[in-house]
Amino acid sequence: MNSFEPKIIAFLCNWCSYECADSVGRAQKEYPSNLRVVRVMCSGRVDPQFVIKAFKEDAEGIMILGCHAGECHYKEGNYQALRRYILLKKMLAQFGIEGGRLRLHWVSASEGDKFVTIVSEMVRDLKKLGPLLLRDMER
Amino acid sequence: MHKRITIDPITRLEGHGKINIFLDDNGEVYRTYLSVPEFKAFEKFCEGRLAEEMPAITQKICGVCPTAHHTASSKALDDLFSVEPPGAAKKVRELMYNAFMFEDHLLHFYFLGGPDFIVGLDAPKEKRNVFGVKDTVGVEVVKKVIDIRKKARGLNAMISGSPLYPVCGLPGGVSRALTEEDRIHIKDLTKDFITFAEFTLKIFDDVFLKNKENFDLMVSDIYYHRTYYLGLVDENNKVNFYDGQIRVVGPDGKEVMKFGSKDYLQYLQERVEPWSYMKTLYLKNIGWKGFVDGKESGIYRVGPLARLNASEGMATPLAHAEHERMFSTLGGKPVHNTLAYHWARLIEVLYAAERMDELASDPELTNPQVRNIPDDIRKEGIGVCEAPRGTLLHHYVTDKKGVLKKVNLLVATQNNAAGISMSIEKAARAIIKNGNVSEGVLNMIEIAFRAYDPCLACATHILSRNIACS
Amino acid sequence: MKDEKIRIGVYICECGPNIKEAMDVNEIAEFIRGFENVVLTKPFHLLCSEEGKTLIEKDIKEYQLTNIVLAACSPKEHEITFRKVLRNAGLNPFLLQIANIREQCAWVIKDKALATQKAKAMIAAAVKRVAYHEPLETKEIQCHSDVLVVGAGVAGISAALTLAQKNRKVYLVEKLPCIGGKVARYEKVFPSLECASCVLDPLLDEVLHNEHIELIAFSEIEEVLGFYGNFIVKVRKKARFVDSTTCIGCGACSEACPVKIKNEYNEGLDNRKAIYIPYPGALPHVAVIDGKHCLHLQGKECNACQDACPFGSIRYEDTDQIQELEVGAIVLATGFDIFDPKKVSRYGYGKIKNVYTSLEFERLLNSTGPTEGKILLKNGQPPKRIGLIHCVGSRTKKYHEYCSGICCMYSLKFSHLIKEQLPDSSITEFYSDFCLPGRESQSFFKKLADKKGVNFIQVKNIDSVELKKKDNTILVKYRDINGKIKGRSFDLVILSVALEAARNARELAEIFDISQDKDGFFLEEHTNIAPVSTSVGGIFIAGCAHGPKDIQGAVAEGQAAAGRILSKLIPGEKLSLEPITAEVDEDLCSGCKTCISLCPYKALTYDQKKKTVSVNEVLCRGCGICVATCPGAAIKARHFTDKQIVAEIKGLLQR
Amino acid sequence: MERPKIALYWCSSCGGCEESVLDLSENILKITESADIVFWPVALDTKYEEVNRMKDGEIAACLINGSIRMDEHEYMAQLLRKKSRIVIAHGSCAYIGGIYGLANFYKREECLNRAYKEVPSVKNPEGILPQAQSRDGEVEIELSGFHDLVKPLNHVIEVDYYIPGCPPNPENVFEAIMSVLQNRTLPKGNVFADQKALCATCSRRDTKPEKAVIKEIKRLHEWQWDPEKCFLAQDMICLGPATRGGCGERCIKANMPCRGCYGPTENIIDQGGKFLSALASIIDSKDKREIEKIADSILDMGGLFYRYCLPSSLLEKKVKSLSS
Repeated sequence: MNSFEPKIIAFLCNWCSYECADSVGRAQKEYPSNLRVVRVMCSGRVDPQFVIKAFKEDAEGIMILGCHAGECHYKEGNYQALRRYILLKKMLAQFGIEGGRLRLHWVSASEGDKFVTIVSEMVRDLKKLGPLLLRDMER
Repeated sequence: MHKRITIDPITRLEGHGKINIFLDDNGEVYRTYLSVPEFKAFEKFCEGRLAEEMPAITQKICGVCPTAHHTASSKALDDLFSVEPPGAAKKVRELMYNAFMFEDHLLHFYFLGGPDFIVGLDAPKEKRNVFGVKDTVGVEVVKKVIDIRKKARGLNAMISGSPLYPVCGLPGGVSRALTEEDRIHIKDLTKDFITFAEFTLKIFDDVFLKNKENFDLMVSDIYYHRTYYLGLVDENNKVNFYDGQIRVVGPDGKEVMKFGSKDYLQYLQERVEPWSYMKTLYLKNIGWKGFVDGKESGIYRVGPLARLNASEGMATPLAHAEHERMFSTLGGKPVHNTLAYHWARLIEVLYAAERMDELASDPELTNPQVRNIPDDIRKEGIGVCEAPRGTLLHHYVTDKKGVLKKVNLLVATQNNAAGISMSIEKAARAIIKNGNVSEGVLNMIEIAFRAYDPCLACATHILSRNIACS
Repeated sequence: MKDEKIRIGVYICECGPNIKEAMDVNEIAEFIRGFENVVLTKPFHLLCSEEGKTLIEKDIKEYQLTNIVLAACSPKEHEITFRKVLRNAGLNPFLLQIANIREQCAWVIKDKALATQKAKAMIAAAVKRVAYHEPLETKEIQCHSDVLVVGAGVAGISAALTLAQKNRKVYLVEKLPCIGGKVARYEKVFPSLECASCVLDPLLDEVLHNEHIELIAFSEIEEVLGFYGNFIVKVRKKARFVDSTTCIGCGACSEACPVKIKNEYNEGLDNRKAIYIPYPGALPHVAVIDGKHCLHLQGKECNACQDACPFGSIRYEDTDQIQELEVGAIVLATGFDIFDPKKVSRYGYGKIKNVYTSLEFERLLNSTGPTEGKILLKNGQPPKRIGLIHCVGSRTKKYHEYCSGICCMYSLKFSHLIKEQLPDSSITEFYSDFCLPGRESQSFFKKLADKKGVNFIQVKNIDSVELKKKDNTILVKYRDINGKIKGRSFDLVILSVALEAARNARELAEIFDISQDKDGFFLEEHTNIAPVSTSVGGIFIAGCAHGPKDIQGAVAEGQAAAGRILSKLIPGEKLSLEPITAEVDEDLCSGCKTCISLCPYKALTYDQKKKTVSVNEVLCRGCGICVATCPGAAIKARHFTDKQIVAEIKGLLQR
Repeated sequence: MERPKIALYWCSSCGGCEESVLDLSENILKITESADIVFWPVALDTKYEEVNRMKDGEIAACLINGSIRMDEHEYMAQLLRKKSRIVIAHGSCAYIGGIYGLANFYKREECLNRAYKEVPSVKNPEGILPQAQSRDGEVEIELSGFHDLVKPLNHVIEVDYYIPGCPPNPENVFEAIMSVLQNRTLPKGNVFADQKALCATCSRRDTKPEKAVIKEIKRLHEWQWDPEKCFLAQDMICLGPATRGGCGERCIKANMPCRGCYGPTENIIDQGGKFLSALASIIDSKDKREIEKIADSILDMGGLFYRYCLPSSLLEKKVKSLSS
């Protein structure tokens, strides 16, 4: 199972978390290569359809990163992300998709180490969960 | 090696079906198989759903008798949430129900089972259908049929939203009350309905009673089985579609059991056969003796004829008179002639029209209080009603939040499956002689099951059964 | 999506060694060459060099490229740069997509094979995405050079006048019926002890007559939309019930009015009528009806003022009016309120006669005040012994930890003025510390200290001061510097109360969407280097709304704010709008209104006629919240459309 | 010239779509004036082998309703595709999978076991399950095979047009048939229904405030709601905003909320996901715990938000993951 490398789609908001990823880059801090970033203006732009689509396209895990409470560039977009995340996570359970596969974190531009930890932890956990077998019962 | 003849699909019925007939070397029937390639798994996928959504979900079992499932489901919810609907709500439900019965039975007579006799058994197959009916009895009649059907559907739409799929059923009542102008409008309709029911019975007279060939066929032994009969009856043992006790009479017409739907498991049982998707219902305490009729065999029949056999008449005057006429014409209760289902069906059409008329005259019908809000979830509920094709039962088990854990459904046509199979078998043996299987002959076999107006979409499980050679 | 019309050029920047050494650039190029719609793929050593930019520009023309993908550094680094390149080559700048293979790949993945693999996915995503890009136009709108000043106290007035000097149209909105703020109700000002009205009246007069200043008195701000250069402001003009164009403020109406209410303009020390002029000399000198108390407006039988008015200026039918202003910048100079000493029972304020707040005492001193400037006790006698208590409500954990800064000076001012009027009186100032910064404060103090009959008592802790009624006098008990409990009796005591944030500060902060500090004062952008601007571009703060300060400070801030505006907000200048905005497809919008309340900028409105929602592109900032919300998928996020993002996801995940 | 031929067939179906054709009432006669219905099991005696004998493309238009669950459905769909110039997916099952698609939340075996072994009324000591092939004495009996999943029609054949609805609005059915008979050229994949979501025609739309927020979700049995007011504005689940209009607001008129039978509007990628997004967006809380509490009051989101469209949704079914 350790040969398994999970693919993670991360939705990063333009102002905090994307900035943070860049600063991690500038600081040349290493983190797992499993992360695939989609840049959005605000975590409030993340449509649950994107998350479901990403799973459909074989992502094993999905991450939504937004600004800390009260720091959203668009005032409250991050709360929209939070609300959708909570409902979606609950609904995905009904589809057999474990909670650990969808995560939401608040990351400010300066929290590079937190970013690296979050990514590493998710990769570690997804290796335990293994792949999502979406095509297992086609006939 | 046996020669195989297939009728695929069997037609002019609701749902999929296929008949396999195997002939032996002498061209005599060796075995027949009726199979229904359908399985929709409601019993499973309803698990996890919300109880209050069930009337709108389970009715999709069948688009021909959705109102039956909707009603059985709503009643199961009354039980599950232990809440009694207000008087007006019950009347609205019953009104909707009779409108549906009326329209569905007529559909069978003019579109499905009737054309064989209206157009004529010897007519070319291209003609044996509603369009043939048009040419035989005239376009005006068909237009009238269409018009009446439209009105009945319109009535359902008015009460329940959709002309087809009602959505008004809720635990403890219905979602919408009827207004006084609704009632007046309905009252106008029911007059037409009664007139049309009587008109249709006249057509039946001409087609079956005045036509010797058809009458002889109806009373012939080819379409005859001595079985038990089961149906819902009111406190006076009169036929009732919406509510009542389940009454069973024997081949001799005597009452052998009477029970409430809650006790169904004590009286009814299903069996599974290795070669069959079909679960065959039979009377538990009489027992399964194979596909044979008679007092010793637990096989029973349901539906229009069965309801009349299992009751002591109709609760409305005109329908009751017609009921008396049928039994005197066919030699008293019970009538075992399968083709008499056609007659019984039209008597129910008349009853439905009369009952609608009664309800439309009832001032309580428009009482705005059509819901009682439940405050309890009993975690188990059972609901029953008489679907056009026979007794229908929904049984739900939920958790304390009202989320479905277990679902069981006894569907009208399942009750008749054994009977239908016997009928096909018997007809095939009687009609197919030394290998002659002309199209006309095969249709003579199909009319055996059409009389039941089987709903194979309802019997959502494949049935493919073997009849042991006797 | 294969499409003949789409011709994508892909450029992989090696960023010197940065990217080149971290991954196998050629392998990546090979991989990308095979992609749909890709007509050329070029690795290049440094794309942001002049050489690199020219190359791209040349290729676009030579190969008729329609879309460009760059695999390089973060878009935050060079997106703007390369958009320019596209524009120069005649392509719409938004037909560009950058794969951030430096910050997000080369620099964070040590394993070359893994880095190469990830870079492939990132570029694949960009290629798939860019095929769905649409040209976007950057719209420009005229920016408004007019300015809104809220609050017509010294700070606001200074801002307004400074702006008006440069012929800027200024809307000066004042909550009260008269202008001049608190200063207009002082007798004299420190340290010069000049007469306040001599200082202020010329300014007020200019405000009233300057053609560039539109005074909107007796009005409040209801709503503020938009941003720097383009604010849309709703102002509620409260009904005055008097026609200010014909009223000359003769006062006949007040004479006739039968209603008496406490006069808030004299701190309730005397009464006024239901129709009144706040105080003699209040500007504009026009009467106003207090609707709550006017008998007529309360539906009773009374037309006294109407009958009395020689000019027929009474307008009972008057109603509130909403005026919409379009301005480019806003100065908030909404002032302060004073600490209410009733909160501290020790001071016995409100219970013990002849105990006054500083503001009440200002009115006692004022020639337009209840006593026409005579210092009198309630019994009409002049006081002999007068006490002043410093730091009432200031510098205490319980109320305000901050020092209000001006109380020492105005207390000293009071002593000066008392001595002028009652030379024989004895004055005692109870203080715990003196706060006397600035050039003239010390001499101001010295001058007073030299006078006889003026005592300064330092108390151990200001909270130890306690007032008691003792027969007809007021006993001030306190702990002296050695902690001994002592007492002194006075005829009159003045409480030097703290300045605090205006009661409606929170409400205003919400309307203008700016921050407050923990005490409720408006927060500046930066304490030292941006003291009068706020976190919201185009909104400035001045005067005591921003913290306690003296007149000099307030005026300086007002003028500073004006200066900031004059330097940035140039008339005729264009503002370019965010091209990345939301767009409603009216053929799909069902009018369910789900989106409307979710827009942080109130950019979405429901069109009652069309029964659909529309976007105000001036207000929309393209966050995309409404797009993700729209249950009918009828809203599109320009440059972040569902199609584009889905294509990107597919690309990132393809094996 | 020869009269155009029309065929109607049902796959995994309830017959409701047949009824929607009968509900054309006198319009049926209009159709048969200019065309011949050559295959329609519910009403005519045409058998499969006769269809088999037809020439490819002989049928002008074939309306196929029902979802695909059995071998027979797939076989007939492919046969009719061959014989027909235009194939129209008729009704929600053929269009988006329909309500039977909820079975995709369960495995094939779970479905069979429940029906044949577990229900309390069945007596099946040997635990027999139906077999696709079974021998009975001297003869072989074939049973149409039961697939793992419910699928919409366009997962097994190419579909030209779609008629949504459970049941479809007869007007949409009539328009579809006539458009073929009149040789109107329509874009491939044309859907015979409204373009906007249901709210556009809902009588309750104007009762919905611009700021409707939700603190809890109320269920149908729990209370008596205002029969005039928008359901979402009354804290009830109504899929109207994410559902194509055209049904005639049948449920709304009966004072019941929309359950989405007409499927998603044009640009929606996943009806359930989209509705979830909208619903979440109007939850009136910023507190994680409180939001979770509200989320917990919404039971069976899968069954509510994907009531009719699960097989055509992105995930289609319950996903199997190694950990489960």
